[in-house]
Amino acid sequence: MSNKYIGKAVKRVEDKRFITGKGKYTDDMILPRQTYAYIIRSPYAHAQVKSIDISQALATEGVVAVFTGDDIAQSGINGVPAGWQVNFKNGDIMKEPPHPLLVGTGSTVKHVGDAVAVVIAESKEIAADAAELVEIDYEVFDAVVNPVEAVKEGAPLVHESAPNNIAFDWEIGNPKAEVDEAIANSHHVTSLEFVNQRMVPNPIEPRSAIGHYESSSDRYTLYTSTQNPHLIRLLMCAFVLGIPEHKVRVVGPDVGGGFGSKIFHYTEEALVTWCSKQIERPVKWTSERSEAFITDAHGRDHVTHAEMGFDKDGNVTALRIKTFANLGAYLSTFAPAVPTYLHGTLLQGLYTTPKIHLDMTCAFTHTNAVDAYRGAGRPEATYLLERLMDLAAHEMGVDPVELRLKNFIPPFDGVNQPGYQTQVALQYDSGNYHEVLRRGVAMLGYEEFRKAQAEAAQSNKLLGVGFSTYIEACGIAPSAVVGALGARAGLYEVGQVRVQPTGKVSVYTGAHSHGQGHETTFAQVVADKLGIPLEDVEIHHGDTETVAFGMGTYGSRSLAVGGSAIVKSLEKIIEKGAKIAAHKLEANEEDLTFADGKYTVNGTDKSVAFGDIALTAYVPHNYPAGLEPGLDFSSFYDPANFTYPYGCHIAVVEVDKETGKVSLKRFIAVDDVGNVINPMIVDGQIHGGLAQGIGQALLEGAIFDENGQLINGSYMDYCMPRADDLPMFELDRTETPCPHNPLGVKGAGEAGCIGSTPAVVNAVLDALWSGGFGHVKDILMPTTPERVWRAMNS
Amino acid sequence: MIPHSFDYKRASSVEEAIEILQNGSYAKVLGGGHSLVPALKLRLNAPETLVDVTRIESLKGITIEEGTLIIGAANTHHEIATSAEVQNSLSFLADGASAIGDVQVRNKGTIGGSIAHADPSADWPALLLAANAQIVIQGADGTKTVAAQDFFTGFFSTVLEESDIITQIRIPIPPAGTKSTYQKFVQPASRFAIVGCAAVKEPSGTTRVAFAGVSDYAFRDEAVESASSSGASVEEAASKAAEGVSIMSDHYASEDYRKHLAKVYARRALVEVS
Amino acid sequence: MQLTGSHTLAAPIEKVWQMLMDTDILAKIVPGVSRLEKTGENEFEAISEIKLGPVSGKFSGGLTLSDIVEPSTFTLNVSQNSKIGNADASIKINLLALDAQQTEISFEGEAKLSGLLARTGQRVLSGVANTLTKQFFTNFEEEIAS
Amino acid sequence: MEIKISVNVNGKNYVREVEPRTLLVHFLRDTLRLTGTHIGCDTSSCGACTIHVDGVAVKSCTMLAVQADGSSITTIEGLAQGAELHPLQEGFKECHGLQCGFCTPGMIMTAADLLAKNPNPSEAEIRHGLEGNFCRCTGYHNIVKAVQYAAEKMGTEISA
Repeated sequence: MSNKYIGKAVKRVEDKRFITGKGKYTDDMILPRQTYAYIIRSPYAHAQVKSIDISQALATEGVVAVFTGDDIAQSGINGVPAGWQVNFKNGDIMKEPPHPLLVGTGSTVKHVGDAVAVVIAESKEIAADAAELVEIDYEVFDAVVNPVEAVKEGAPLVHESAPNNIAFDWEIGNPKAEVDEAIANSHHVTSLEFVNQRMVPNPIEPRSAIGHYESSSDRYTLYTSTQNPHLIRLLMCAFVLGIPEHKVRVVGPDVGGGFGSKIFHYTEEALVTWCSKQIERPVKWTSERSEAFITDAHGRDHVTHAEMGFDKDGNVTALRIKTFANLGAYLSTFAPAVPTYLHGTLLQGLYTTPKIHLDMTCAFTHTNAVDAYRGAGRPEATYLLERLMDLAAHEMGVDPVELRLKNFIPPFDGVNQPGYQTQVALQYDSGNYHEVLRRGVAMLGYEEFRKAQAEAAQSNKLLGVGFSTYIEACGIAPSAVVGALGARAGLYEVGQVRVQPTGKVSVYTGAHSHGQGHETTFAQVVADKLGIPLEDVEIHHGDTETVAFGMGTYGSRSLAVGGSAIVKSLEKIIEKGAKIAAHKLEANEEDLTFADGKYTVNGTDKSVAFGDIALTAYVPHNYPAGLEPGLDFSSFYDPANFTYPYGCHIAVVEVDKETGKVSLKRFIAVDDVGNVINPMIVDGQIHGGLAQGIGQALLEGAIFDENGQLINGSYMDYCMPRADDLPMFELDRTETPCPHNPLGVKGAGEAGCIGSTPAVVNAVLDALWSGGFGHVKDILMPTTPERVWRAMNS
Repeated sequence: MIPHSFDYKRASSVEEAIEILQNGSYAKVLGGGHSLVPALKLRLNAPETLVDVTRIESLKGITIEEGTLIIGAANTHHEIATSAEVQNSLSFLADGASAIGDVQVRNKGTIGGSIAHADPSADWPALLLAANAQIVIQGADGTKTVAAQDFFTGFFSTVLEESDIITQIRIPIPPAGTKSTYQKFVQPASRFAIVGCAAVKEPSGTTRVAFAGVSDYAFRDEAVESASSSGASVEEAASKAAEGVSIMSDHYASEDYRKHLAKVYARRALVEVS
Repeated sequence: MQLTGSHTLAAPIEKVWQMLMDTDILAKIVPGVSRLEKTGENEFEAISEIKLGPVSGKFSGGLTLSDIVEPSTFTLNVSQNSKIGNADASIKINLLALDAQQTEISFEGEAKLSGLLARTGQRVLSGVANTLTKQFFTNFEEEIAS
Repeated sequence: MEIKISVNVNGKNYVREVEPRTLLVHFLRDTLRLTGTHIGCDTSSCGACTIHVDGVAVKSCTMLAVQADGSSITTIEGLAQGAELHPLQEGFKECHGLQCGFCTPGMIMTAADLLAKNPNPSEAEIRHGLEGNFCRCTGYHNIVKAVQYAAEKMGTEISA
């Protein structure tokens, strides 16, 4: 079978609507009789709501309703739970105080932005004006924002039910004593204390939700800018509002970016749904940007002390880590999984480290919830390993490339050689780690670079190169495995393929595209597998009413899991089609071959086209006995393992010695994401990930003051990469197929964001080291000009 | 993103604008709106009336008369950046104008609006100080001309009275051979200056150096100027920058770092004009 | 936001102290305060209006004096609320007689901002602090001179 | 108190009564239902709302609808000539210059202003010209290529 589309840079079919301004995002919709919600939020991080006076607001013309937490509590609603349960080391149950939709009188708000009341009005102007008339009296308490401070004796408590603000603690790896011993016996130990700062995901579309209750049918529709409509429906119905699922439709229409922050079930989704029932009118809430900063879940926020031991030949002997992870004020949907199973399990990296131990403490603080942000846990693991690698090379006076090559796991394909069993639970699928680094180094022109660097070291513009190699666990994941680890949902995916009578194909996937191009990539797979034109395939996603079920898009899982589900259905279609073809061709099924859109009797020119089969399936006048009409299959695909993309990222920076300003000069990325269906889209995913990873290294980071105020909560203060902060990226790839899914794909969405951050920071340090500042071990991210300048002048 | 309610009045002449401003309600002059409208959207301000002056013909145009460059207050940054008159007579003003904000801001924001607003980190105040500009103000009591040096009085503060309108900025065209520059260290999020240093050096040696972003308001740095004018080395003159002024600090640039940058940027600017 | 400053006033320490303890005068010299009404022993209700560049906000709340040691020190606690954010400040004020006619007044404290002001105003906060400090001393000098 | 304004949007005249406080972007989205112009921030920073007013790119979130009275406005919906895409629209598709599509209309409108002023920009000029627009998806690499594609195509069309 020849592939017409797979592996080709097919232009995206979804682009037409976006480039002509006809995309349909949640806030673009205005439903008949729609009302507008304005949510009143706490200006304090920790305070008791003493009283709320809504009388003036209620009396305002055009105000439809005002609700407070007392109203919500009266209807028996507890709040939003986490979607994952990770228990304490000693077996105690995770502390999981629910996140109330609105904080009622007498209760305490737990972060700036915690919702206290909602004003619903005929227009957004009236809602905003009336919101100012709601009088709320608070008693303000001390707050705690840092996870290390939070778990100290006497710190202000976020939840009374969580002593010392510990949600849970956790460990993974080899027995601690073994690791301690290996560290103690090491020839050299590189140790580093560092912070993986808090990131604000900042999709450019702010979140929006419209709840629409229709009393005529007693049904609800929720339109929401989400990455996974089915999970929202499941959580909202079963755990929050107690509505039967078949009465609820959740639609995630066009979504303007997510990067993790739109995976989670947010209180506002349940709130507008609930409010809509109360007033029997649609209720729309759209976040403003300054509101998004204090309500969207943030990412990262680890404080870590790590030690890596080496023998006298430079082989890694052990890795010992103590990390405090900040989970914010409430447990968001994936929050418990991110610092644990998505992070601790990646600490093997690409290295043969024989002894690893991570001790993790997960803390509540008076800040926004912290949850998955592009990469989710894996960037934290990679940052830790790769910073230690470059620092160790510097300390031991060896080349950072050589040190990595020496310690890499040898190549294995997962078929002829077994998968690689790590010290931290995972079994890698396949990889040739040496190759990506060798290619990257060749693209860099390493020797010439070091010459140029030596020359630059005499000037005011220092040059530095930083290396990073990474592996990630994607395509989550086997349901049984994640279930054992505490997930409260399965992590399979659903793919339905409906062949229409004329041979056109409608595909329904539980994956959700918010920029990833599923409508194109999935169609490429379907078109090639069925041998039909791309235009004859349409991909549907994002609507619980049309898609049987789904787990949404995150963790670079869509193609590996969602695509595989579609392939399973395609196999069923082709198999059933063969029965019909055999009947039509008067041949045995076993003697048929399906290729290029037709069934052919082996060794003859007798064939029947797929379109004919489709028509016959729906007009079964002359049809195999006992076979059901129709050609429509649905499959649930539950993967056998995670997939493991990996790669090598190299950054070249210039540091202005006078100002400390870092300019990114080059960025090289050699990634292996398994087989590639659409190289254009894969490159685009890598580009975007790189920009976000580079943003973390150079520009971004949420800053909370000690009172819990986010002091850079607007685009005037929170720095993100703009076009002129970045160079053109230099990309290459290797393709090592994933051995355990039918497409051989591994996932590309997060890769760029995982490897790039340490590459850039390593490059900044390398520049400083070359300029005579060899004593500098770390610079806090983002490496702002002032921080770099201070490091040079410390 | 919803401002409080206000009245909107579009003035067709400066006189009409002044009359509206005098009628007693809390009124704000609306130029390009790129300082005011963001504040209104966040409800950080709630004027009762906005007086739009951008369609007053007399506030437009860029001309040269008798050795003076005259810029109407309602000209946008983009119009100034691309004006042949400005580029040919005082190119650093064009460079400075094109370093403001971003393309869209430059297309809409006006010089009059910017200097009336007197943001400590805005570029125009420093540029006009170094250019020795005069600001023409029309008010209830007639027209007056104020030197840039006297115009900016403090943090977001100017000599403007509540019913004053800036009509023109008048800049003497310096003698041939004068060199000028604007060097800006930009805050990557806001695009405002962390440090902006405008420098003009005339053939006689007379040097004017002004800073944006460093202190509570833009200022001429007389210590640097006198050192430079009297023939001190660039290094030595630059080392005197930003001494004795109160220095701003924020999460992006602390007080001592900003002071250090002022010296670096003073040197870079002086190198350009020497 | 840290608030510190010191200034020498041309008045004897007793006079400076008296002025600081006089509600009417305090209302005049604290920048932005438009009204100060006594609600209890060393407790006042304060209304203020801050106009700084693009920002203009009306605030209201309480003002209390504590830890009073005549004539050398007291603490000024200000709690002001508005729709764009709240400010809570605690400022320790010290007086030192330099000679019979000159008094050094210094203060040290912290203001906590919340809400939109805290979130969007960082770029100019130090300027606000400097400016309010300057205004305070200028107002004080004017009041002494009057 | 509402004020009557008249504007030409994408070649069509509209007369509407608006509150003075109505932002131009809200007027376009809510009143005229042209939802291709997006809102991404509240500090005039992100550029998602960029449109052309009287031929130049402006942020429609930082302009009042009343300020646009008498103006000619072009939004993303009005950029194509009938079925024929504008070279920038084509470039964004050909070069994969968009992913989620949310910043795209503003990005295209800004790029159109750039190419009107500078038909043959360098890479650095393109990057500088887009400094008022955030894209969180693409890393800008393919956006730069899309603008280069359009510049080349428009150049060829002019010389042809």
